[in-house]
Amino acid sequence: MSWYDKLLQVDRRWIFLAIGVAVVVPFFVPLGLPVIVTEPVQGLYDAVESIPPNDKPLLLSIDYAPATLPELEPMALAILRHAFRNDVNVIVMTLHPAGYGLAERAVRGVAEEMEQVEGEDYVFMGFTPGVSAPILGLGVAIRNVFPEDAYGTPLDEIPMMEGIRNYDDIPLAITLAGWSAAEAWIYFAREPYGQQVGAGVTAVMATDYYPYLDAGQLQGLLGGMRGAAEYEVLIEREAKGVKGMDSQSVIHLLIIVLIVLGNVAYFAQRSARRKMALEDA
Amino acid sequence: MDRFPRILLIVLTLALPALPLFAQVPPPDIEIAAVDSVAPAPVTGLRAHDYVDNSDAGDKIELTWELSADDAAGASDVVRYEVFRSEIEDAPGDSVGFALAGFERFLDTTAEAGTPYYYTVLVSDGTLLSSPTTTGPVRGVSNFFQPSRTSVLVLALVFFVLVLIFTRLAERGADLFVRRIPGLNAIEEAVGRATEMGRPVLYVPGIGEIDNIMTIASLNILSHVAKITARYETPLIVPTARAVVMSAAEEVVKQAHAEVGQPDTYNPDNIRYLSDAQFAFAGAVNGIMLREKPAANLYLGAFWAESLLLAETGFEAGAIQVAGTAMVSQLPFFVTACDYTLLGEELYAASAYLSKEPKLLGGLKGSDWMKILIIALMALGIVLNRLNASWFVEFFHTQ
Amino acid sequence: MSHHIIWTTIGAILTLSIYSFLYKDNPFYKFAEHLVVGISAGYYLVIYTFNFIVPNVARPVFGLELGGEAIRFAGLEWWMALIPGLLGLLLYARFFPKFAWVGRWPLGIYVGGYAGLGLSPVMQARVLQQMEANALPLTSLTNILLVVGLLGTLIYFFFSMRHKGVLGVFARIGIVFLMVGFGASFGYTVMSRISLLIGRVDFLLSDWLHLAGG
Amino acid sequence: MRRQLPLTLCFIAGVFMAVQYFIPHWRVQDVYDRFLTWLQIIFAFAFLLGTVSLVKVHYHKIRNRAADRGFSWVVLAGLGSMIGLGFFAPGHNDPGSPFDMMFQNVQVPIEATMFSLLAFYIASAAFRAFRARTLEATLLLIAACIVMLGRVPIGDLISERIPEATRWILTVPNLAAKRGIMIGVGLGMMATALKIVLGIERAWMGGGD
Repeated sequence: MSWYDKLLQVDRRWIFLAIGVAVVVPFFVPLGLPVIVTEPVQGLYDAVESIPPNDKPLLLSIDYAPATLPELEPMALAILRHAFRNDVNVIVMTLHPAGYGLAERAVRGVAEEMEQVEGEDYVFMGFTPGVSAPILGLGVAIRNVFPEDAYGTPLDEIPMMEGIRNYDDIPLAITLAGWSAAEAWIYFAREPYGQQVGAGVTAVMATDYYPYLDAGQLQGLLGGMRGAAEYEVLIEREAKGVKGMDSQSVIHLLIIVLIVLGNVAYFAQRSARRKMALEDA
Repeated sequence: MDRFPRILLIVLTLALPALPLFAQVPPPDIEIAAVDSVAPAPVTGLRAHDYVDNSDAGDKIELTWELSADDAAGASDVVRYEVFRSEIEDAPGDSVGFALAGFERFLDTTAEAGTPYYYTVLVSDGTLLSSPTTTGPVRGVSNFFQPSRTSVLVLALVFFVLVLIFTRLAERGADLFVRRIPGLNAIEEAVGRATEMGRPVLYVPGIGEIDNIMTIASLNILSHVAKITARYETPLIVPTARAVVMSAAEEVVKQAHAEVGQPDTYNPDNIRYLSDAQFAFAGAVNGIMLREKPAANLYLGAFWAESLLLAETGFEAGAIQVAGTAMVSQLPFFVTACDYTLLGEELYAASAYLSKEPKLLGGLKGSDWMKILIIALMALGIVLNRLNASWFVEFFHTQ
Repeated sequence: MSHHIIWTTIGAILTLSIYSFLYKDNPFYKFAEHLVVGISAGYYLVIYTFNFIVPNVARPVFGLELGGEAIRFAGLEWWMALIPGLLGLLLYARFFPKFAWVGRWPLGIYVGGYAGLGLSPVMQARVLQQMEANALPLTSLTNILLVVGLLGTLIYFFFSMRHKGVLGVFARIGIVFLMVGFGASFGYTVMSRISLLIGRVDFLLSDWLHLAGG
Repeated sequence: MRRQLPLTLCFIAGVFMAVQYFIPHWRVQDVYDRFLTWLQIIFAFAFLLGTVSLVKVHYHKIRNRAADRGFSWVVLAGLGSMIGLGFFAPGHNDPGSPFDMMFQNVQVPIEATMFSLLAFYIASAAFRAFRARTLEATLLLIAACIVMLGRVPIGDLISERIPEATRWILTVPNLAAKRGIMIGVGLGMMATALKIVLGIERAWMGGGD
């Protein structure tokens, strides 16, 4: 048995083990590699940065579910920290029922950390179903979609919501989603109402959103954990995103090596078999 | 030479009124104290008119005026223009907002359509107000058509007409040409190989529900594959992840056997429901690949993350693999692990080509000619832009 | 042991149960897999009920109150909550075979409404705006590549003519662009899955075991 | 009544929603606004149909003594406990309540871990199945490797060219290809929606009369 046959027959559990080791080791031996910021992330940061303090609020729609949590939660935390640091008011809502608990834990956690007051600096609207219908509805009147916040307080009794009627009073809406909700915000907030929209999506989706970014339909785009890491660098508060980049680097290298090794062994095996077939003939 | 500074001075003076346009807008709550105790001069030429925009329900009224004589000139102490709205003449009414010094425009977005309003503008220097300038009555007009969306309407109508014409033509039995997708040859070759080797064919119709258009397209292709395998008496294994898809697949395969005159060779045990759970399903299909050793694996339909697990095991088992899906994020894995892959729309085209169903053909042909129109419009846009004819691009501008 | 540690340990055990699938399918994995189906269905039911149906349907209809404001019995707002609520309930007719057809009424409104509201925004977002953004002056290599690449891709997915001659050339160009595009998707998808793993390992090491810097 | 009425309702709802986009008049927009809320309410009831189906499926499994009925009990127990905690426990869905803790510490870890399994499978497939057998697959794999390197810090360290090449791949070939797909898929979506509104496509009604 030649080397390539042996290599190609290796039990896949060895590969699983290699991945396991590659992800764990950087947690104990951090490489501290620098993260460089790219344009789509800078675009979203600038859009948030340009919102005047204590004025019209940022709308943050936390539309992700637990399945994409490690990619999207660091984005939510970074954006909330950025907004609260700048004294920008934030409306938090969700279009995914599982987003309820996740949005609540994100906004409450950051608000506590940065001493923000509910009702004055932020408001949590909770969940509303139907995706396109509520996104369109917010363009007519926020009160029609959310007559009250998640805890049953009527919007008219929330100081922060005074004079905030619809998209006309929202300088920027950001959606964080691991599913088509991000696209729905472009179709139903950006197109009919001209609302400025930014998006944070999983890396799986990110490449498909470049046409929207290029056509100016998105103010900025965060793609996956790397996008979150860049945002953390911009607000100078490094957290889980940046921390994950070391392991990410190591595993990417490992996977490239696996692809190259696999192909080399495969082609060596194929040419040897061809040679044998020729000799037999 | 001494004329130079004078020209510079004149230019600078002329440019001065334009400065506020470039300057940073000061935050409204920081008010500059008046430099004198004289009220600023009022605005002139105040006008109010209905405003048309993308959400115009008659709730927007635009005001324009000429700057106060004291704005950036004269006493140069204007801070802002206060705007008031009233439903009765000669009453100041309520404040609806303000515009900063240097601005000649205000947009009231809180009007009620059809109500007559009087607008009053007062110039403020931070302490004193000018005499009022009033205009009116003006009504917000609710429009019956959104002119900025004409291009959307036109293109949508053209597309719909195309789709409907082709659907009707197909219903009447017109011969609509659709080219043969190379992927179909690949599928037939794979099935042929399995027949030669005397081994079964595995057909996975994805894990989508029955109402997913990819699943429907897949069932059309399954019918074609089942006819070939029935003719050559090659076993066809169809594992499914949805009970409803399983019964639909049973119907399709049974029908195919009947159509080629081999109703007895239909084996219902080969159409199987494995599991609704994604990874459990993938694991069970992989089990079939290792135990029953199909020579051809066909993955056509809606696939999510399980695509990777299926294609890897199939490759390892040495089967010929053909895949097809419109799930873009799964296509890369199929392309690198399968012998041939139908990309995105090719799946639908293959299904329309095989089934000749009018509603499928109508959509396909309509989209095709729409693409030609899009290419033509884009080319025209490039040419006209080059000739500085901006009206064309503006017509398509919707924001 | 505090309350918090118990809950985190439950989360960690369930996480490890899922990873046990890497060795092979086993009852621990199956247990976690089935448990989450029930838990999530229950969670969604409660959130839908208290976050949406109670304030928007139940309280207007039974409590005569919407968003903190009183509404009139049999007034416009009351009907506007009652009618869609009843339509929604009609959907459940499908569980009674004799009346199943009644469920098609609300379904018709729902399917038609959603189909109709998407038409124009999709045309605007996916066709018009993209067309406009791609009508670029052919003055730089990037612009030329963008125009040619889009042309090639559109022609690759053009089925009304055979891919011969010029059409064939463009279709070949199209496939090159498509493959590079899919390559980018591939790289990003790999990145995505690995991030998820990193997130879970971070949970196990930092939040549960407190081993690697909080 | 059985087929014609739902098709008519579908047609009216679809045409109204499509046409209102071009009519900004407040009378039309008022109806539109109310109709959006109706759609949301029907959507909510439709979503919860799934819960009833779930109970039905597992109830049948248990009653028919299916081989893996033990796990059906697990599903129903999970559902029952959440309903119990959500509806009847004090402070039912406040942060930190038992209901919330069940979500945060049972649902979240399981769902989040499920897809991270794929990191392992991708690595294994990278070695055993991703082959540069054709020109297309070769191009794809080369682009993929560049992007994989270019999006992690270690790529910047190896060479500045790698992130630059990644940026180029994303904003030129990837952009053109994805835009082409986007237009094609968009047309397909619109054709399907049109066929639904006009009653040409009526699969949503299911079988029967």
